[in-house]
Amino acid sequence: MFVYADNAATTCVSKTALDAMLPFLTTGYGNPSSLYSFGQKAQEALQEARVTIARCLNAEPRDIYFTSGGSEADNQAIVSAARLGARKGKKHLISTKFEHHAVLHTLSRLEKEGFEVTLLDVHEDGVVRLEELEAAIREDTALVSVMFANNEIGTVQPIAEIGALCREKKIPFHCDAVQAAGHMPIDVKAMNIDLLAISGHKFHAPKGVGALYARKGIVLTNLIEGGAQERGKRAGTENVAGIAAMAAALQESCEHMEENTAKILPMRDRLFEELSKIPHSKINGSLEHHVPGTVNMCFEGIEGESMLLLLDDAGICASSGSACTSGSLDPSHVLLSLGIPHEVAHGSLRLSIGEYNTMEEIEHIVKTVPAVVNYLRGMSPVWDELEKGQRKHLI
Amino acid sequence: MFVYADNAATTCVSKTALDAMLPFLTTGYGNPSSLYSFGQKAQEALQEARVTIARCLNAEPRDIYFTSGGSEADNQAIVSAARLGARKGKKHLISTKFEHHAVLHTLSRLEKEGFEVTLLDVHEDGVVRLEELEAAIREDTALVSVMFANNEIGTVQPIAEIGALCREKKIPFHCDAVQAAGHMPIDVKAMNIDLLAISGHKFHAPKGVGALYARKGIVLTNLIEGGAQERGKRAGTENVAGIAAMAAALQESCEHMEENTAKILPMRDRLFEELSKIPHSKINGSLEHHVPGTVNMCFEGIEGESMLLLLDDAGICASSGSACTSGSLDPSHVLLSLGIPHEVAHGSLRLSIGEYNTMEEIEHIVKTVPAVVNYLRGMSPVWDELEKGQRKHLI
Amino acid sequence: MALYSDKVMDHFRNPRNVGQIEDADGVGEVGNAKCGDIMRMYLKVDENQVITDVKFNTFGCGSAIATSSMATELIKGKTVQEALELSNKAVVEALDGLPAHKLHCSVLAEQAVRAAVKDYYDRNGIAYDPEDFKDMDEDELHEHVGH
Amino acid sequence: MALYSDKVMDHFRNPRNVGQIEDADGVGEVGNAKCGDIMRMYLKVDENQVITDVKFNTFGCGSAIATSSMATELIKGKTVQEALELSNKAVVEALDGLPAHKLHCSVLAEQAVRAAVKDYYDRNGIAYDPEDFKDMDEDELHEHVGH
Ligand SMILES: Cc1ncc(COP(=O)(O)O)c(C=O)c1O
Ligand SMILES: Cc1ncc(COP(=O)(O)O)c(C=O)c1O
Repeated sequence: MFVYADNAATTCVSKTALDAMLPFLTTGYGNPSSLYSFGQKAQEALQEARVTIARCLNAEPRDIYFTSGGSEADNQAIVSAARLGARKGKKHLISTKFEHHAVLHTLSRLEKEGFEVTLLDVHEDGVVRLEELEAAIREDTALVSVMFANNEIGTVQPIAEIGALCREKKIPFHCDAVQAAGHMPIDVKAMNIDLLAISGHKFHAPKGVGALYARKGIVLTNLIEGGAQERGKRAGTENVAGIAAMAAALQESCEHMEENTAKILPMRDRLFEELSKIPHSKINGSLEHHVPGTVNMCFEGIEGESMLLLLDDAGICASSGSACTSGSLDPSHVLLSLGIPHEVAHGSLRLSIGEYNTMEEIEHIVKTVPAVVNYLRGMSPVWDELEKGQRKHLI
Repeated sequence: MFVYADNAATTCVSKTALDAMLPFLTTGYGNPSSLYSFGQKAQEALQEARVTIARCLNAEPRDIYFTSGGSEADNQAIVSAARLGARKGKKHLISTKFEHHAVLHTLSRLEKEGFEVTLLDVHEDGVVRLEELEAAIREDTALVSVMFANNEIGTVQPIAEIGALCREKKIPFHCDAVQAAGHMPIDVKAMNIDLLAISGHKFHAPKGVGALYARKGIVLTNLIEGGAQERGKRAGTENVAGIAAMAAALQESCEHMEENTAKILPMRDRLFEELSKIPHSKINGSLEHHVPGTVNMCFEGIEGESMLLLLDDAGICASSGSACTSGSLDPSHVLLSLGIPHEVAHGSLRLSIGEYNTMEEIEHIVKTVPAVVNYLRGMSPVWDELEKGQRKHLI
Repeated sequence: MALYSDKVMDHFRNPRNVGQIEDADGVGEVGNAKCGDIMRMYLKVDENQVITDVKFNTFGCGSAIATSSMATELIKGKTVQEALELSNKAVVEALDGLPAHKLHCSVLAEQAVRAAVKDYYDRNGIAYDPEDFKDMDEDELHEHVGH
Repeated sequence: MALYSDKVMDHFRNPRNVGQIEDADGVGEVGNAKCGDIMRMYLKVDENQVITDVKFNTFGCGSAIATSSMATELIKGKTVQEALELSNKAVVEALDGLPAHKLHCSVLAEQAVRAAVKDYYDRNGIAYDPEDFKDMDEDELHEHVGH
């Protein structure tokens, strides 16, 4: 049985998305910048996509800029806010400890350029505290960047509250909504979001296409210079097919959001219920504010990569924050930011499910994971020591 | 009759390219960064694409970096060379007057940062002179960037000679080969090219995917920070389908290059032959060093946009360097760089044909264009004055 | 959402009143070839100062031709005073709109009409306030439209 | 071009010599849980210093398990002196290669064998040059493999 349970990494391309893109990969290949009607048809497709995506986010179409994905959108949002701030002498940037690297590495680069960066704690539950954000805000704060939902543990941040606070303090607020778009309601106006990043392949569009929302008045800095595409803010011939697919996929996801959530939650709960029975396991991040499909747990005494490989042998696609999956020595910065000890973080498992999963697949997972954990613990010297009391249980 | 004669703007997606991408838009949607075999299959596809593209350029696979298109590749190449140079106190950049805006605007931005830019003349024939390049090179020159073939007039530059000179002077050489890849032989080793940009949609892959070749030893600066994709030099989940399509399309184009050229040249010659019969017309750029499919001419007394609209009505897709097509006041910087007067440059027409065109289509073009030119001249006060001797013919 | 409205395309494809009037009572030419658009307008004006015939020649883009055509339609049968009141906005509206970067064409059409009327006034020794034609300087025109 | 060679996957899926030896003659443990990999190796050594049995326990990734397994295979039946000569390179080669960022696992396997042999020497009062075991410091190990 093949079970794709890594929807936070990427999702399958929906039939709707594929159907939306195929016309532009066959007969409708015109360049949107061309004058003739064959090109203008592609331009119209871009405009329709812009309108659709804007509608899904409650944004204005002219405030949507197409990019090559979530990373580019995050980079451009942050660099733009930093440049805008710097012009007014504001060089302080606030974000959180468990943002995606597209955010954190961009901040690091700005730090090297002389910006000052404050990363908010996300506590054991994986949720930033509004009062800590408020305390961190300074006269020279140029940007607050907080993700909508965390990609590893799925916790959702108090975005509307953060937005209101930032609006009150007149600080641009960027939200990395890559994990939320299509899965949770987003309203950039009601939530006072100034900049927002989404990525098509997280909601059943293909990889390599995303969008940046930038509220009118937030002047963007180009990452890519050249032609006048995207109102002069993002050069390069547009990925028309991908953009059309992204719009169709986002619309479909948003229209079926409640239905999908209703389908996903019982499956997710079943996962938590069964996998929590594994002794010395732990659920990572609060379940109170949470995207529907993401399950993140740690199992003591084993290491994540070997777990993933054995799950793969059983047909299950999952991910881990173990160091070995990333080729670094430290396990995921997200898990560490929750205060999880290294030893435990190495043994993490993320299962992220979507509306395409079935309860049958979930049963396969809940049968397989405990067996894999047991098997690996059976050959683990760490588990041996834990069992013999030579090592203290941490969870 | 529908005649697509704007292949320099974009090309149709070939069946080969579409077939190469479809698996990744349907069943093979795994994330290349994922550990499980389903993800690793996507990783393998990336690697195969890298090998294929490297082979087409005579490069090493590890020196190929996938991007979202030609613009991004050009930007990253130039910014990288500039940063490398700056570290050694070298802040002089050399390019040409008729580069694509992806190059020119990047250079302008660097100029604002304190770099000095020299743009070489391209003369009436649209070809840079080696001796002028040599004269422009200084102790502190950090980059020479010369395009392989110009996108508007199709002239090809003495790339191998430029490469040899730059290698001798130890200056990084970037080549924007967006218009050449798949249409002319490229050998980065023999031509001593250090950095090279290509864009899939110019050789029958879809829009929104490109590649940057960067010779080992040229350390790239990230435009997009985040995940460790592309050896840490270009973050963002990879456009797997687009990349697979690009590799398949480039391979097909390279394999059929001679055959395609043999098919295109007689069509192109027929265009030149017939359209040159229009009085007071002019071929732009030397035909001696030229990509096969691009035809650029000026017709005195008329303006390009209205010509394009009437050609569109006759089913012909073409482009122009007229100011009105770009929404600016000045006609194409490329045509102006050849010394063509504004008045004449406004009346330019670019027809760019490919192996998918037929001689029948060419006949339709050569019948339609003279009629359109005549019609527009008939209502043109400029033509009226030229005819009456109140205005001097410029061509 | 095509580049131009159907009205613009209709006037571009089938421009009304294209041509010259040999014995015109007023001729106006505005724009310049370097900038890519020139409009020349010919008026035939009767004793009641009514424009009985109008023709144009235009070198320029699609919207330059369409606005010229529409402008001639809008002033035909009107008095020269009425013609002077033709605003570029009226031309744009009659064409169901123009893309933002093409608005200067409508200004040019307005100016061409005014230049032709001015020529008619000049030829017939009809007095007018030079202030009314002050804005017809070429350079100013192009600045005026925001290039 | 999968992540791991078939050999690695075979040794990961069917690790040889997994387990513990109650009355082992030498036991070595290297690595640490914070870094995500620990290997423990048990040796049974006969009077001719031949390794007659070997078992391992490993906490770690796929290649940690596979290299442990391969290392036990490579030293079984060999003398302890021969075991000491086992290089991480030999383990990697026997596994048809490892990804670059996994090479440290093979170093760990080599170290686990050496640690077990050292323990055997210590228990049996067999003299050895401490220099030979100098590089077994944890911190040094991780630096050595280039993290
Ligand atoms: C010479 C040249 N360079 C760069 C580009 C930019 O490529 P893209 O639009 O795919 O980013 C183009 C095409 O638009 C081009 O013709
Ligand atoms: C929260 C978050 N931000 C940003 C990204 C980057 O998106 P992409 O890989 O499409 O560039 C991802 C996914 O990889 C993500 O999960």
